[in-house]
Amino acid sequence: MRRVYLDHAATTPVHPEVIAAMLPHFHNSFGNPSSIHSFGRESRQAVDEAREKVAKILGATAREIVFTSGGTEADNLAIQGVALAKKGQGRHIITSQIEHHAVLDACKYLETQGFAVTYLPVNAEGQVQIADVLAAIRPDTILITIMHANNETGALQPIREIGRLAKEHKITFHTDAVQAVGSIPVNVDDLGVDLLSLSAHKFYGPKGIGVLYIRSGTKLKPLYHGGGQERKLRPGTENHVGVIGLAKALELATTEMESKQAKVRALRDKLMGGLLAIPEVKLNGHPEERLPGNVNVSIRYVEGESLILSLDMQGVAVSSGSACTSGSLDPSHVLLAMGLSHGEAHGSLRLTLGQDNTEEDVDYVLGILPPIVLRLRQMSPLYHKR
Amino acid sequence: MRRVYLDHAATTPVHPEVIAAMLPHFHNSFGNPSSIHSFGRESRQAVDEAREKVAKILGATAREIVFTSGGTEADNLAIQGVALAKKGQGRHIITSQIEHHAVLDACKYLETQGFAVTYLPVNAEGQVQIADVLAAIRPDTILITIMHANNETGALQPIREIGRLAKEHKITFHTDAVQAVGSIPVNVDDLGVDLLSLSAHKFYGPKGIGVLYIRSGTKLKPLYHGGGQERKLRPGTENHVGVIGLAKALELATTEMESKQAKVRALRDKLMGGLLAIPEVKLNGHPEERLPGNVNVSIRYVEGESLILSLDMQGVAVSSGSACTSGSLDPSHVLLAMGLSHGEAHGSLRLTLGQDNTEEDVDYVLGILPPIVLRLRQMSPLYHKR
Amino acid sequence: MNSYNEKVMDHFKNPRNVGSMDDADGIGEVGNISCGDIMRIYIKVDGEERIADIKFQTFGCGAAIATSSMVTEMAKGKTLDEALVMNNKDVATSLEGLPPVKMHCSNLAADALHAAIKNYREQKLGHKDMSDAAEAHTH
Amino acid sequence: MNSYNEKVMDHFKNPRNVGSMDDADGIGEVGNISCGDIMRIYIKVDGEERIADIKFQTFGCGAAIATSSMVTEMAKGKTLDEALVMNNKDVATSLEGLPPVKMHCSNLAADALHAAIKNYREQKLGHKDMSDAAEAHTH
Ligand SMILES: Cc1ncc(COP(=O)(O)O)c(C=O)c1O
Ligand SMILES: Cc1ncc(COP(=O)(O)O)c(C=O)c1O
Repeated sequence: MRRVYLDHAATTPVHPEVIAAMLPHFHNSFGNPSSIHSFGRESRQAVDEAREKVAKILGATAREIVFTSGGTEADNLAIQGVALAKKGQGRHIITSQIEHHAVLDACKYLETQGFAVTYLPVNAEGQVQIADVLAAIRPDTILITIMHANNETGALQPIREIGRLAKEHKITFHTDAVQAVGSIPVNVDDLGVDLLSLSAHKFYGPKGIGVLYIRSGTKLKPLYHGGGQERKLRPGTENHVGVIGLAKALELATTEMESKQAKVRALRDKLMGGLLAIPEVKLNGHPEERLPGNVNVSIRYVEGESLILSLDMQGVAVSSGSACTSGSLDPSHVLLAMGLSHGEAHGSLRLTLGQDNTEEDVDYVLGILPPIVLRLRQMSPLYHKR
Repeated sequence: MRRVYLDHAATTPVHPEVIAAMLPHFHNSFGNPSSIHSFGRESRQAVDEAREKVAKILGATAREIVFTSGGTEADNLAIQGVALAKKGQGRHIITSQIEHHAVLDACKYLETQGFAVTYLPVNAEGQVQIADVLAAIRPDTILITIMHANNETGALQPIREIGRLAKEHKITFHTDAVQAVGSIPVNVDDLGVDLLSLSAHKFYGPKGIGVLYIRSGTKLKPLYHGGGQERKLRPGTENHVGVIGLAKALELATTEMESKQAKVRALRDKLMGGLLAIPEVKLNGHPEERLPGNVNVSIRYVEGESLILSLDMQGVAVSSGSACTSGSLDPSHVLLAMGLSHGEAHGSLRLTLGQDNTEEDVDYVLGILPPIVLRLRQMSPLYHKR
Repeated sequence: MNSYNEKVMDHFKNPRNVGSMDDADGIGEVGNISCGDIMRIYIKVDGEERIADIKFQTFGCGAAIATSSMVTEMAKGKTLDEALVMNNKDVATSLEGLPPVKMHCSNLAADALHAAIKNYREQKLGHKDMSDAAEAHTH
Repeated sequence: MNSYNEKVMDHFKNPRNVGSMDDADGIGEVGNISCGDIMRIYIKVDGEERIADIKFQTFGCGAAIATSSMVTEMAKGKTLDEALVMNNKDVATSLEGLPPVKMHCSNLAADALHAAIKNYREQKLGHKDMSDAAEAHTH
């Protein structure tokens, strides 16, 4: 059976060149980077080179790059770390209703610790409004954290504008760029961010490794303590293989990014067009200001998990904002924040393309989806009631 | 040049069979374990199997295994997690002066948060005394955290006895078994621990992955927040490749452990004997109650970093408790806690053998070390003053 | 979500007794859109108060569809009293288990069946007419 | 620790002027055992107050040995006043740099040289005898 992977926002396969870059470091250059003998120095050098590479691509300096175990840890280190460091100055944080759970739940935790959090709404296209950010700023605001691109709808947020605002008001600004990095150009100065999270497994790197960019001068306390690695901000023996893999993956993703992403975008537009041609299917998120690989649609009268399972039976991997895919009772907080009804949210489908997808993949999906939708609709009491 | 790696306590090369077990999951079975399509289910199954395997080896159940990014995170999650969960019941913690910095620094951090910590002394062999533990227990003691085997001297600690004491007094008991797991049998019920940390890279697994065992019923709060993975105790997309590697490495290390470790111990005893035959060299730590691969000696009149560098120039990788290897001014807190003088501590050398070391390796080291020691001694003003 | 077993997947792939009935003797509907599961069951009852025919329509996840399918198979030929004894747990057991998170939220098919039986009995007693009953949501 | 550059490693591998002097005109010692670095420098001074010969003994890390070696090379042939102008930073610069953590703790060789010169001058003035001077620790 043909297998078509259209869930690149969830995770990506590790690129063969990334595997090749990592392999020698498992068994041959395996030293602990903190050891002073040659085995250690080889690893240290590899980590240093990787750090330089990552810094350069993001427009940062090597000292500003802290490796973490992934996006969730980077987000928590940024948010809790700033809160810990600046709680003497104020206890108000601004975020949005559409953040990833790593940001939302870190903020909710801080609410239990005496912080106040404003969760900004979004418009129908899933975008934070700059006027809302401005209105939310208080004298005691210590942190703004707004994601760069949403993981469900791919909707791009006005990071540059928020960056300018944050600077004007001297508020630390973090962006969760986990979905953006590797898909669109990301430069920390251009964006005006103080903190930025990324995660390798979203751009053909390994899982379990990420980065928190920390602009020099930003006040931040570590969440855990130990051997002093990563300038004490993130101690523990360095996962040097992961670091090497992350740097290689970032390099590959950002080399000729424009032409690679133009290809992805063209496929995406074809897929989007085909999906919207199915009756009673509507697009979620902004039609243009979205990640090049993202399509998110609501398919009326059917439920997302059934769609996923039906597609999966024919080899196609996608995801949904349906509650039934998460184990909670409420469907996607992102789609609800955009004003979708529960029915529309339960019937949402996210298809995220990657660099290996082909025109045939898209044709295949557009071929099998309509009969699946029809079959599920015919089974649906809502379809008959309409 | 011959290269002899005698720093297995710092880290180990990933076993070729472990690499082979991980490889297919980078690019083929790469799905996000939280995805419900077949790519995700394959990864979920691999993670579940790995978790079962680890649980079985430790004598635990799968639900009690939480994967972390390594030993440092496991230690911090255990210590800070219990402190957060139980601070209403008491704010006193018992640990020892010879813990790894991951434990010590987590405890020091908690001291800044209103907790009181007792740092137990050790005897001249580097072992915590059970009477000291008993004497330190207070009505408000919520946690005892004592390591299983010390990372510098390999000295084994009386974990079973402490476990019994902790149970009697209904105090949560954590052990940092990062050095023990893979070298000696570790069973959580046998030890009577509620929490146990381990790290794959110490037993021929990959870096950046570890486990916190959490006995069911143990109260613990997470340090960071997000997608709900690992029963919400350690969220973030699972590093499934790391998890698979950890489980495979643990399986390999514990299969025929006794015969493998007997071989290591025999080599170690030969090495130890040879080193102690050099004039004015003394053993640090307990002569028998130590990890099978560990030798730690103090070589009078010379300084550890110079020894490491000199050995490194001839291809031999070892480590030292000298301050000059850590960037701090004080030499190893472990050796000082054992009552060594600054001179002895600065002149310490740790040689830790692994499964791939051979008799030739030992002969080579015993051949090159005496002239190195002699040369450095002749350069040393202390040697001439003696 | 944990994955479904083969039996569940079989009922999801090939649901038994899908459809509606123009001349149903009883119709039951449970669930609501905000939870993401709506199940409607139609029954035809014979002279011995046995379920002679049964159909379902379901909007929902794999578990919702599979349990709906399963309950129709289990109910067919049973007397109404026998059918009323069956509960959601029995349905899950007949499917050889459901993932834990699905046990609560999508395992409502027996409730839908019970609602259909109730609707049938109420009609017989002349308390209600059918169109009303079909709207009676539980859950 | 970051790693040492080639020049440092060269001085560590082949230290210049190692040894002691029975007939030294001045001896200086700095450092102490608790810090892990002790450097002792012996000088022979000629009639023009130039350093005619110099030797060192060092207990310490790579940086301690390399800076000791370097300072002896730099000092040889210099007048005492010229030698007194040299500082620890100059020694590190001549070695083309040291890892940051070593700049403070193990970079004391110029101090040892200065101590030796001081010891020589004190002896000349008859203030102290040599055995005392050798014990005069700084740092
Ligand atoms: C926007 C966003 N933030 C954070 C994360 C968490 O990253 P990780 O899975 O590396 O912990 C993800 C992906 O899971 C994401 O999409
Ligand atoms: C005893 C002990 N505890 C904790 C750690 C930290 O583990 P990791 O390096 O995986 O963070 C180490 C090793 O570095 C160790 O030896």
